[in-house]
Amino acid sequence: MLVAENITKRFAGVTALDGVCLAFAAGQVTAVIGENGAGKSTLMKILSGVYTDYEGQIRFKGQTIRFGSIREAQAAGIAIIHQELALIPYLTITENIFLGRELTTRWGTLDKKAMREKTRQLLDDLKLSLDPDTPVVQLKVGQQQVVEIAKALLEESEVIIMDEPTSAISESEVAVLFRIIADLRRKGKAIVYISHKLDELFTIADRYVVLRDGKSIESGEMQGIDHDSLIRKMVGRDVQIIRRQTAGVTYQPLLTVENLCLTYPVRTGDFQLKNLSFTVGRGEVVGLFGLMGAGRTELLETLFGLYPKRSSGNVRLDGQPVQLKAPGESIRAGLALVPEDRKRDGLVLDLDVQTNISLTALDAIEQSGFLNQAKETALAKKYIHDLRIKTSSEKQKAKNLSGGNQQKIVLSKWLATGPKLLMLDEPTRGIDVNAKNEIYKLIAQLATDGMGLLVVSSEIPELLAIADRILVMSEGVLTADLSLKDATESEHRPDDILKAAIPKSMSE
Amino acid sequence: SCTSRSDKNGPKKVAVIVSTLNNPWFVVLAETAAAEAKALGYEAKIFDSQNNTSLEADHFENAIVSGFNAILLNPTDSDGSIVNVMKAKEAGIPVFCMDREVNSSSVATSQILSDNYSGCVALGVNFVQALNKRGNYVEILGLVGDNNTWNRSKGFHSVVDRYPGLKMVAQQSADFDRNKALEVLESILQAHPDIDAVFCGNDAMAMGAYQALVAAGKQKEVGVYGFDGADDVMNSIRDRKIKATGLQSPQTMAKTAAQYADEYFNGKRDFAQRVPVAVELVTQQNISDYQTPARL
Amino acid sequence: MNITLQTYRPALTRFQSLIALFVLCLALSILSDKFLTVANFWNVLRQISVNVCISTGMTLVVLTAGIDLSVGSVLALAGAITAGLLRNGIPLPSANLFIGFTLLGAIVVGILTGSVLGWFNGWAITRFNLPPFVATLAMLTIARGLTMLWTEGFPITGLGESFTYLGTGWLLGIPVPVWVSALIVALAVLLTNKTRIGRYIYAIGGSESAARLSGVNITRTKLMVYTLSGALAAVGGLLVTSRLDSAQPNAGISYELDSIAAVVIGGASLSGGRGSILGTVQGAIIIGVLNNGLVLLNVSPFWQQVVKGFVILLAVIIDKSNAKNEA
Amino acid sequence: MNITLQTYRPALTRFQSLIALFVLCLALSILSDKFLTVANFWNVLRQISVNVCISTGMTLVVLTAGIDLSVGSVLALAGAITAGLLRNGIPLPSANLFIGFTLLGAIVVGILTGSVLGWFNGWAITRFNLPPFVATLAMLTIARGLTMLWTEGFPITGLGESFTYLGTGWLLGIPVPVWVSALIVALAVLLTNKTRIGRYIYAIGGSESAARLSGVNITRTKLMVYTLSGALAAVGGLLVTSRLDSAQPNAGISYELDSIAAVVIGGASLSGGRGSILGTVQGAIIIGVLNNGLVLLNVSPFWQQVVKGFVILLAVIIDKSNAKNEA
Ligand SMILES: Nc1ncnc2c1ncn2[C@@H]1O[C@H](COP(=O)(O)OP(=O)(O)OP(=O)(O)O)[C@@H](O)[C@H]1O
Ligand SMILES: Nc1ncnc2c1ncn2[C@@H]1O[C@H](COP(=O)(O)OP(=O)(O)OP(=O)(O)O)[C@@H](O)[C@H]1O
Ligand SMILES: O[C@@H]1[C@H](O)[C@H](O)CO[C@H]1O
Ligand SMILES: [Mg+2]
Ligand SMILES: [Mg+2]
Repeated sequence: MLVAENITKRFAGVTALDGVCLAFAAGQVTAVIGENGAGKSTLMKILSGVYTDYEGQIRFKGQTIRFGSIREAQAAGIAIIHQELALIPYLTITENIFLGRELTTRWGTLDKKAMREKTRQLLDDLKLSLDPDTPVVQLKVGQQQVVEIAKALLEESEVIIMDEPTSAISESEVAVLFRIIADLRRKGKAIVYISHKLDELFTIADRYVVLRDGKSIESGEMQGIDHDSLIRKMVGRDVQIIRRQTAGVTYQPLLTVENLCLTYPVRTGDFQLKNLSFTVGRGEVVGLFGLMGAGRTELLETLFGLYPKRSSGNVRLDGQPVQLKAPGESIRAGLALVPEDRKRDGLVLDLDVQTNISLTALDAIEQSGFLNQAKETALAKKYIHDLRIKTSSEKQKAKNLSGGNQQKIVLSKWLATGPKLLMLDEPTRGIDVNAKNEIYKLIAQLATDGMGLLVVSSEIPELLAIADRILVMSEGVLTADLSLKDATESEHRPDDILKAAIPKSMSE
Repeated sequence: SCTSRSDKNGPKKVAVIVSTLNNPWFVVLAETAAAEAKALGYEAKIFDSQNNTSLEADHFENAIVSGFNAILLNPTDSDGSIVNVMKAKEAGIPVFCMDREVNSSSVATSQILSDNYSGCVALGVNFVQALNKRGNYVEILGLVGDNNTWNRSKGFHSVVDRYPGLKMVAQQSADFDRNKALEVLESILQAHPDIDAVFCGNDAMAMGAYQALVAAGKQKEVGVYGFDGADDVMNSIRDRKIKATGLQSPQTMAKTAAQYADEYFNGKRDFAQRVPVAVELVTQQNISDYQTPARL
Repeated sequence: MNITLQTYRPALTRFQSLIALFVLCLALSILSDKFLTVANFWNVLRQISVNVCISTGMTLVVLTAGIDLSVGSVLALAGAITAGLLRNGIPLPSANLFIGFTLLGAIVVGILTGSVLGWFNGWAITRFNLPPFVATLAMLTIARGLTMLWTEGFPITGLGESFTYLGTGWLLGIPVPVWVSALIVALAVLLTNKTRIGRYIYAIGGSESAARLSGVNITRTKLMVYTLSGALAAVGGLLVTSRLDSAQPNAGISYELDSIAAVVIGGASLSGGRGSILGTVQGAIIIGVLNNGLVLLNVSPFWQQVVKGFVILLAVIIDKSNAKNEA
Repeated sequence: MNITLQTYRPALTRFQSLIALFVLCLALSILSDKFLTVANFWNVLRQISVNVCISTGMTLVVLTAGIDLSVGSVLALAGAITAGLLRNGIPLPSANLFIGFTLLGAIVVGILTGSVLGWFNGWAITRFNLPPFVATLAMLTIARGLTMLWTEGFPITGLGESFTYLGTGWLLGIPVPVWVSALIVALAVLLTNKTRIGRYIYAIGGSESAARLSGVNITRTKLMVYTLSGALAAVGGLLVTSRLDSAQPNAGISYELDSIAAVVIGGASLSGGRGSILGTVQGAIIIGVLNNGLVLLNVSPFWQQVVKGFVILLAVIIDKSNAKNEA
């Protein structure tokens, strides 16, 4: 249905796509796979009319076309869910979904009622129980992603491109999405599906195409291909995930949390976190699972001192009390937090790699009151080397790096503080398998070196791969504390974890 | 129309509406008027129009609503202020103009004016004599959107332009501002190091111009002329630093206006429409006739 | 529970900025018996009508994350052009001709002038990707210069009763400028709340890249917004000119600050995407009431500025602290 | 290939904004033989020194995504206070005492005044989470009112030769105000590039939330930045006062626009995180050269504003288009 022929796209200094040839068939789900920076999103932006200057040809339903604008592509029947959330924060869900395609009454004014109704329908289909009039800024990332999906489904389209639609949503929503994809496939739509979560591809995709370094490498049927060979095609070599062997190890307590509470900002009587008590051991990797909105992010942020006025409880790190008063104090106490939204909270995108890395560790490069350039560069180079960060130089702006490499910079800046306890919130979101694996190895290494790690993830397999123990949260309460010492235990864990994660109000 | 008169028993209220307080000359005008009105037993309040005729219109409306009985006005603009004065007239409130006139002979009760044009004619005559009809000079204008600027400039040129030996090498604006005049003349002196005189639209600019000449070491060769009779300039004339200025006496105008209001309250109605207060030419020759003013 | 809270929020937000206004009016009514009179009520409304016109346009610009510093100069030029055409028409000495202008013709040309200057702002901003601050600052200077050139520094006066009716007349017991500004506000409320363009304006300010990805024509929307801002500044210029029966070459100086203040006090964010026309109107009323009240009370002009500054601070703090309770 | 280009980029960027300046200077040198002279060189530098002081502080504020509209009024108040103390000291009639001030004492109090007002801006902004535009707009009004109250509307004149040396003297062949502003620039370059606070300033402007999570004390940094802006405006006030040997109550009116213009023309983004002190200096020089050149060419005051507006537009367009070629 949609064919790309010899597409080449250059940005100043970078060739993002180099003679790519691909085809997407009606009634099929085609997975586009490739490492971070392989050119997947760029290609999709060309197919959907975002970029209009490129070399090569696009054929759609047999005819050569060249979209002059996003609108033209939309009108021709190509819908896209962008990788970066493309929502307007202070507009409502309805307003976002209909942006650029508003329904009007016969007076030419907006038909708010009809749009609200349609939105309610879409949200119902996607099992998102939210008022269509809610401003998007009040939604969690995951909910925003569902809104993006709704936006793409608004109009009947022939081709639906989904660029990492599930990077922020939980398994139940993934299931809903897959049901909808299956529907669309039945209706003969061509679906282009991009995801770094390879397991998903095996569930949903019919075919795959591989991009590597801006070139199309190969394509084929998903049938009969396995996980490892898929990775090999993508990366060009083998990648193995090896679980750390920790059976029989006992841990000295490092972090002890007792009765940690966090009240709601408005309804002060009510709690966002209720009486949480747990420990993290020295050298231990503790996973933290929960469904969207369970309160995991709030837990990490509270420990990091972001809610001084609303939090209470007794927290000790290495025997010393942690005040929960300001990030600066938490850092001094030995805590570090790799935040969930790395672009907004983790990095200053306009600054270069080296400045981002040193931001938390200025003490180390300060000399008689002034920052020492040489020391700073050395610090950055050390982490660029140790973590194998792919960047043209330490002077490159953070925003020009791929997601995985950006995440490594965030890691670097926290490792540079020499923390005792490292908290990671969704550390592998949107990151390719290869980079993911490197981050897993790093986590294991840090634990082995004696650091405590508290890792939030929405992917159970990920936690099973890296954690020594898994805490489960639901509605601000700890509902399970499961150790993962041996393989047999691991087998039952997914069920136990999910059971603990589902809120009581929902299961009733 | 909708006028509410103030209480019969309380003292009458006099509004002093002045074009701007961002200039000491007008501060003197306003404060003298208010002080004189108080001395005569009235309540007085100063309104600052900030050189904005529209804001002046607001002040008129507010003054009328809040029951002022007379207005001493220093208009922002001779034409633009007419409607404002008219409004007061319709509300039965007498308006006495000070310093600047409104271009209508039938709206204000009386106008006590200083004549910028004639004052600068006199200055121009002095200027021509001092330069002996020959030489290059620079003119520094006030705010280009202010009609006093042009009245002064025109009065000056009505004389000076008749002498072909006098050549204006540069004409620039410095917004009546001392600092701007300093900077503008500094730059002009780069292009025209050989000038003989600077004519400035007011005394603040004359001071700034003088300082630029001092910095360039040319204060002896180049004569500076101002307008207003401000403290600084009067002293500088006494010290032989500045050549001449046109002295307009804000105190006289303000006091006269307040006294007229008093007479009005006491029943007088036949005021002269225009009461000119002469602008006096002050030079290094006649400066000894003037005492150091208290404050200007 | 979560959902109910969010549903109530917009309603609460709308009341917030009124609180500061209410407190201000209450205080003034206690302090001066002249404040709460019918005459003074119309007074205040008439006095703010120019700022309301300008600030309506400014709100649109600010909603797109822009700024328009040129409104004061554009106001002056438009007023001067209409006044000049009304008084003198366009003499064409070479052809020995003279083009006279009807009232309507002169008004239309004045508003067109404002629109063209506004459009030029938008063009410079979108075509060369200039920061709106710089582009409109340049226009502030340019339009002021053009005003001086057109008027030669002198006011243009004596424009006839039918023209002054616009700024000074009454219609059905309400001052004409209040009608004009109310009409503009009503249209702008419609535009922002009920039309596509309104949506696009909010969307661009909220996230320009997201709006672009949704197919919104950024260039066209911005051009339109700046053009509107210029046109509304021109309407403000007509009101000022008509009220004074005179076009002042230095009219409108520093109006941009008053106008942006109204927009920001009205709750808009200078980084775009948040704010509303009605909020801005409240902001303009707060400033107007404050100016009026300080004059009614016997505050000396020097103290007035100090008091005004603190009251503005207080007004915004009251608003903010209410807003915080909700958030 | 990729890497080499990106490594060269910073070097190229630094040259960009110089291009507009260069073109401007070239044009002026051709149009006037007086432009490229040593005397005029010092002239221009002396004339921009006040703006450079203010704009250095403004750059810091803008880098944190803030704005400071109060600089002009703060300049006036600080100048007036120093002048008043120098002339009159503080008489304490009740105790029949009189506090005289030394030159240094009066200068220190002047700068302290600026710092306190700046600190107050920062306090209002951080404590109540006010938009900087509103908080500093209120201060613009307040400080102007205080200046009027302190001076009673009259200039304070005759401050003595040792004081006027600051604004008019020469040292080693260079005007003293140029030394002062150069020193301030040098310190600010150090601060922004070589110290922790400089890093914090850029980080806050780039992403306030990322800075907070990195342990940066946002409140303290902002307080410091606004305090510095106030202090530097005060230094500007001392220079102006000393140059004129007189503190003018209306000094500094609308300086905020010139200053923000220098910052933005110098390449800073009003949304924070991007810009540099040296860029701002270039912006200030462009504005200064332009003002100087228009007077040298004796462009009529009416045309001057029009020309100035267009040249500013052009200058920024040249910069931008170069920036684009690089990006
Ligand atoms: N606007 C741009 N300007 C310059 N370079 C760009 C731009 N957008 C993308 N690139 C570069 O083009 C290449 C391809 O990027 P693209 O976003 O298509 O990768 P991707 O396969 O979608 O990666 P990911 O899995 O991380 O989403 C990368 O090297 C990227 O740095
Ligand atoms: N804007 C908001 N308004 C109201 N409640 C909110 C808002 N944001 C979060 N919450 C509530 O805060 C709680 C915890 O959210 P949190 O972000 O910590 O969850 P999480 O487990 O980290 O989820 P995610 O995987 O989406 O990050 C939830 O009860 C959620 O409903
Ligand atoms: O007379 C005054 C003063 O000269 C002032 O400096 C400018 O305006 C004039 O009206
Ligand atoms: Mg991508
Ligand atoms: Mg989370």
